[in-house]
Amino acid sequence: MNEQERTIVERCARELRPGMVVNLGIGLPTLVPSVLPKDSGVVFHSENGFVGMGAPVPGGTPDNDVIDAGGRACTLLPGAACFDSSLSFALVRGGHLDLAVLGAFEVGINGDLANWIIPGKSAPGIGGGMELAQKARRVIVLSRHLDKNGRGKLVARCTLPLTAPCCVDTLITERALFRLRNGRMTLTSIHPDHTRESVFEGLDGVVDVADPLEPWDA
Amino acid sequence: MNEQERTIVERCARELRPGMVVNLGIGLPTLVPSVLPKDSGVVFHSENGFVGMGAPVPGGTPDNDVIDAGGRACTLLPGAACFDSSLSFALVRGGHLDLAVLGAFEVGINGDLANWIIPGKSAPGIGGGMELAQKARRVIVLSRHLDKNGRGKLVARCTLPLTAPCCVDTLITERALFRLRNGRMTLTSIHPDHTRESVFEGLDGVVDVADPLEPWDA
Amino acid sequence: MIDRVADLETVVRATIRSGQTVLVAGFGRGGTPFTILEFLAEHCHDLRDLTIVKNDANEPGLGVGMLLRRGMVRRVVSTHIGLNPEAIGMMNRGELEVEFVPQGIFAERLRAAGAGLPAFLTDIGLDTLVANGKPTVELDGRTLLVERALGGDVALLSADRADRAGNCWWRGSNRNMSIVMGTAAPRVLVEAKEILPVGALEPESVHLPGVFVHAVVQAQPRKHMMPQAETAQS
Amino acid sequence: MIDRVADLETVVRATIRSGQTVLVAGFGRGGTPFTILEFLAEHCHDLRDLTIVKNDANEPGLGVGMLLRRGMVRRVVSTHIGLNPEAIGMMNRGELEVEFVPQGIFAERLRAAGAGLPAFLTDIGLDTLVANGKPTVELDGRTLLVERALGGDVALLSADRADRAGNCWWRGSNRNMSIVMGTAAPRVLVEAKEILPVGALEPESVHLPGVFVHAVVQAQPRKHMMPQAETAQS
Repeated sequence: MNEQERTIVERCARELRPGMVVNLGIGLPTLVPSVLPKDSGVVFHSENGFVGMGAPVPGGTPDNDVIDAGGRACTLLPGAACFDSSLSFALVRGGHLDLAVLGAFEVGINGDLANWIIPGKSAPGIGGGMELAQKARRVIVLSRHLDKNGRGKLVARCTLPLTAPCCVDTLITERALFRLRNGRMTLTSIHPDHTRESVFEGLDGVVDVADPLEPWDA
Repeated sequence: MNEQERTIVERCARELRPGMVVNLGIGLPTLVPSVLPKDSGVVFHSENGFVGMGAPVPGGTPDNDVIDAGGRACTLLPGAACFDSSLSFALVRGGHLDLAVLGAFEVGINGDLANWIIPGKSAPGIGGGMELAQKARRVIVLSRHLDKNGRGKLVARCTLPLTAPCCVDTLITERALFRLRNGRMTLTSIHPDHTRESVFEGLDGVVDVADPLEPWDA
Repeated sequence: MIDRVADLETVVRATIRSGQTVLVAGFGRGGTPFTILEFLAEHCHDLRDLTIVKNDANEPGLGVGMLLRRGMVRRVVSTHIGLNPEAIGMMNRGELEVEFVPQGIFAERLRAAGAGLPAFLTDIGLDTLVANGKPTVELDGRTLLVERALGGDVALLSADRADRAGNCWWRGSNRNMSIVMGTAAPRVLVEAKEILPVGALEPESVHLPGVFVHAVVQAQPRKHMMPQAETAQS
Repeated sequence: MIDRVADLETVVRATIRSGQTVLVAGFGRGGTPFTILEFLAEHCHDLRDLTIVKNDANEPGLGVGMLLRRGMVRRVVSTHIGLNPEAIGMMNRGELEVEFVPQGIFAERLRAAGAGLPAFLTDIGLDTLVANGKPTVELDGRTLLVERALGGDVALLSADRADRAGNCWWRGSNRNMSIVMGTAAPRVLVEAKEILPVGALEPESVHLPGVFVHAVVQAQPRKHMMPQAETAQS
């Protein structure tokens, strides 16, 4: 985890509360538990079939009897429960998942999320992401502020096929935090190392700004 | 169990085979296991949530932790499995139930079954009967030959609201056995104590007769 | 894990309101939350216009039968109420609205609500009274009934074992409608015969994960069935 | 109870035919029936035109990856094949037809087949590529997608424990698609790491009842992943 990643992941951790049932997408989101206290009380759901996911297993392999949805061996905490895929997604679709923390290719200013397919380039499938994005009670997206071409991840309008429309509540990057307000992703907090100018760098749309902004560590 | 009931129930038992998954409706059908050998290999399904139903519990009450769908305390055989109602009816609707043995108010010559409601008289609900009748791979109806008004249970056309259309494969009474052949309930066997005349007593429709008839103990 | 063990009175009074739809687990007696229902009947009998969703109506003066006697229930959604002649009488006299649902469709509609599916298509009940008034869809050359999800405001369950995190386990045939109901309401109250420490249930043996459950209370031995004569109408 | 323990070779050869739709349990490695798949790849590689329904495509040369390499598979229905670049390559070259289904809808379509429901209605995937070509229904003012049941000719499962009556139990996250697949095919073959006498599994702990299962075979330790170069094309 580099410094930018740590900034994002630690800011995300502040959004979690004891008792919340949370699903973590592949990539940055899977790093969130590593910055939480052990007794955080947050319940992690793994869509392949359990709640109560604990720490990774040192030296564990994909042959472990407990793996997360990314195939990494992990432990179960006391109070964990295992189930089959149909109950696992009943939990998601039925509105029993408090929060999904996901990655993104693009987030639209209207809250659209594109994170599963780059036509002609990457199309390995959709996994459970569509249901997580559409049905978690709240969706937080974690992402570097700019993609490797210097283009902002927050875009006026998604150009890639959507995972789900208007589903993102919060976008956290290493530079800023955006929340959906009145149907638009609104800048609500800026990292202390950054300014409005550096936040707007690479963004192609008009982003509303909360007044006042919240402190980063709120 | 009186003599006529025993005749019906024993004839039904001859239709069962080891490994069959069988659901028994309330009334005469629940008496079938009592005339089977202990090692019959027939697997009884109880729609309230298990397979592998064993003998009734002497002195058991409806507070027992294992009850059949009629509320009687019963045992589980080795190899039994308990589940919830959704899996129980998945088993029924999904075609995994080899046989349902049911009671009837009326059986139509076309195989229609009416056994749940007598409008204006008895309407306590439908229970699981509709799914059992419609989705068991085979339905056997056990019934006294005549109702208490001397009217045959096999009728030209059901007058009561149907449980399911064209679902009955076999009707067993103390006088005769009828099987669905070419879409019509056909007399295929007569109990040794009876004759064609006594079988046709009280029947209001034209019933096809198999030629040759099968012996009762076939 | 959050400790979900709670006080019966506090949690019931804070949760259940007049006019709500209450999902009540149990097939006959097994799995019926008698402790919560007795508390409701004895201490919350000013509740009115409840819709009770239960496989059956228990027996006269027992379980939901107590709520019926107290006049707390406007409507019942059920599969069969044959063991409760009082309920049948109320239905026949027009004092109680009853919707009968085939048992597997009953379970499936509850499951659909818990699983976030607005409806499913089935051929169960086609060409019978059960199909009356239901929308139909043509699919692949077949006519199918549309069965809608059936959810509630609160679900009441009775588990044989629950841990303090809310994970539940049922013995024998007691599980019945508990899983589908336990997922089909935004508030789920469980009475447990045995309350265990967190970790006492093997993760693979949990029938209903605690994340679906909001409060666990200690089940009490059931009181005797009340004969009709002793029942004071409130 | 019928003894369902059978010989791997006999039961596999008697069950699986070219052109069939084969449901294969497992999420990645956990729950994947490697013993049966290895037997198929090594001894039945004249099978052709299989449709494989699996959450993923395993890894190159592993599990269903072996069947893909051998050219036994015409079509895959899956949620994500990212761990198998060979499968992605075959898809991109038009050698393999792939249908992607959102993971929960994948599970639900299998469950619908096992539960005798022709279809269900959902809003998952509305306004996305996933909705393309699917029928829609208007219900209560909403537009909903019709998702059809997805069944197979045979299902292949890998249980951690099975008794001789076919009752199955899974550890940790190995259960995944096993229950829905185990109900969604008229023939269900289970390889079990441990085969137990009848009665050794507590009735309340059975995850998949033996009445859904047709044969139980002994699972073998998995053979090592085959590097591409060593694979003889048959």
